[in-house]
Amino acid sequence: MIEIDVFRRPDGVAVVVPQGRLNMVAARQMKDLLAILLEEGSSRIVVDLDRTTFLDSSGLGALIGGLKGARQAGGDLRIARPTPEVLTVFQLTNMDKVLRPRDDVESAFDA
Amino acid sequence: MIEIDVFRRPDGVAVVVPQGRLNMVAARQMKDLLAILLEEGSSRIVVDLDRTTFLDSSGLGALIGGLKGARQAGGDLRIARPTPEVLTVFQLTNMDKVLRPRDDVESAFDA
Amino acid sequence: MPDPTPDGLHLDQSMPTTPDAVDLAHEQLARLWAADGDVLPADRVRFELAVIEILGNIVEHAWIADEGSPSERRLTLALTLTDERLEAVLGDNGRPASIDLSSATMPGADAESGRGLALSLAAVDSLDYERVDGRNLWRIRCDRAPA
Amino acid sequence: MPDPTPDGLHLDQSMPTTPDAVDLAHEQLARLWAADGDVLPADRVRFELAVIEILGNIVEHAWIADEGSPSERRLTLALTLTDERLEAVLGDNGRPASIDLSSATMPGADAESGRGLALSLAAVDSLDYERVDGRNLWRIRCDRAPA
Ligand SMILES: Nc1ncnc2c1ncn2[C@@H]1O[C@H](COP(=O)(O)OP(=O)(O)O)[C@@H](O)[C@H]1O
Ligand SMILES: Nc1ncnc2c1ncn2[C@@H]1O[C@H](COP(=O)(O)OP(=O)(O)O)[C@@H](O)[C@H]1O
Repeated sequence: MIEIDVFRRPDGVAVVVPQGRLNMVAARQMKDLLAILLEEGSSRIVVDLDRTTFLDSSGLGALIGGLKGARQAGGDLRIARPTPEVLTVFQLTNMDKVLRPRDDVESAFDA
Repeated sequence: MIEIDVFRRPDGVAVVVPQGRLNMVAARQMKDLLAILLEEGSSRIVVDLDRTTFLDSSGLGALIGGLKGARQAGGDLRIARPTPEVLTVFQLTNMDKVLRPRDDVESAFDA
Repeated sequence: MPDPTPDGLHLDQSMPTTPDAVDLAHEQLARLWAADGDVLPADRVRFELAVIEILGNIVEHAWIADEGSPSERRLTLALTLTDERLEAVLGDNGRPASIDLSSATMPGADAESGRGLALSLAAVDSLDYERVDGRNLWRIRCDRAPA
Repeated sequence: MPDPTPDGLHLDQSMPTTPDAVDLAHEQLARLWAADGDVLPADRVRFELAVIEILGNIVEHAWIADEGSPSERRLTLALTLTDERLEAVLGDNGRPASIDLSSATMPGADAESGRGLALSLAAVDSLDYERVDGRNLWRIRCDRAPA
């Protein structure tokens, strides 16, 4: 029910694109994927949520885990283009201030 | 829920096209319309059922009433292009032999 | 543990006791088909036929014209869709129907009415009528063709 | 005359007691939205969130791993849609949940888990838990926004 694509940009930023529902089952995949990226030295990550149709607390947990890991490795994990479904979860859990979603994938690491 | 169009062909045949569901409510309309046609002297009638999405026993009754009236007036009422929904009703009521549906509106009065 | 309700989709709707009920029933059936795209057209057609015929009969025959207050008339339609079956229960508080379903037969080819019950019986796998607690209950069942 | 069932659409489904249940629940919800196109996106989202969270919790926490036979595990999902409300009842025969819903609060920003119940409570208008006849019943209610 989910496909997670990964692109590496010339500037070293990894762009992760989960497509579908980021729920219990997919959260495990997401967690593993982010761990591999960090192991490989990619600590600057953008998660593009433009095609994420559903997010639950376990998917959110995977994002927070990735954020913590990236910062520990001297990088960061940034969220771009959340759908209304995803934004609802950020707001209900008060994580919108912490995850600070960006409007754009390109410029997610600019500021 | 129904619209019934009527066309008059140069050869004098009236083509009646019920579009939608020919049920209890629409059957009354159909009956009235066929009565008016007969009164006006149009006793050769083709009912084109290509766009009739539903037929019930009252709609069927209206067709049979029209058929009887047309024959009494020296004409006939012919059925063309029944949808699968309509054909089911003809078959379940054994009326397919009596109403003898034609494949084509143009030639419905040829044989 | 009490038995859970069997898997399936149930649509309950109280209906007007006028011919408008017929259009509303078509809409309810459309919702059923929208919720499950797997019901074969042939099964849809025969089920829809019986539901509309029985409903039309209730609207036309269950209450004696001008007798009693129309506001006290009650009509409900309950539809159920499972993997195996389509079921409808129509309930009304009209007069008891003195009908022997086993003897409902198709009238002659000339008849302009009187085909509703025979057509319904021919269309579906079972059609039952019973009077329970002052209500008429009409039950319709179609076994779905294997896909 | 017995009270007729309130008007509405009901979907009953027995579920696997594994994470597969989550995808099946999304499918059931999709059938509900297909049957009635009038439910507002905001109402859909918050209802779906709570259903999936509570279901995920049952799958993860209601049965003690490797204890008892998996074939004896039972999980059901009943969805109801009326003009006023969305309702879900999740029933399972797992161990009683010793949970005080009134004290479920959002953990700190660093926490990677423990948000499910607080998120569900925040999303919907009511969430209740009770143990009845050896079953856990979780009831979720969303009042629909006026159109
Ligand atoms: N719900 C009902 N309540 C009372 N009488 C009914 C009901 N349904 C059918 N009937 C009786 O059975 C007869 C046959 O019904 P039907 O086969 O549907 O043909 P039609 O309605 O065209 O007469 C009706 O004319 C009516 O007298
Ligand atoms: N259905 C359940 N049965 C038993 N315990 C449960 C159930 N749901 C939740 N719990 C308990 O409540 C805790 C908090 O649940 P929740 O807020 O969903 O967070 P999480 O599932 O991420 O831990 C769970 O860790 C579990 O101990």
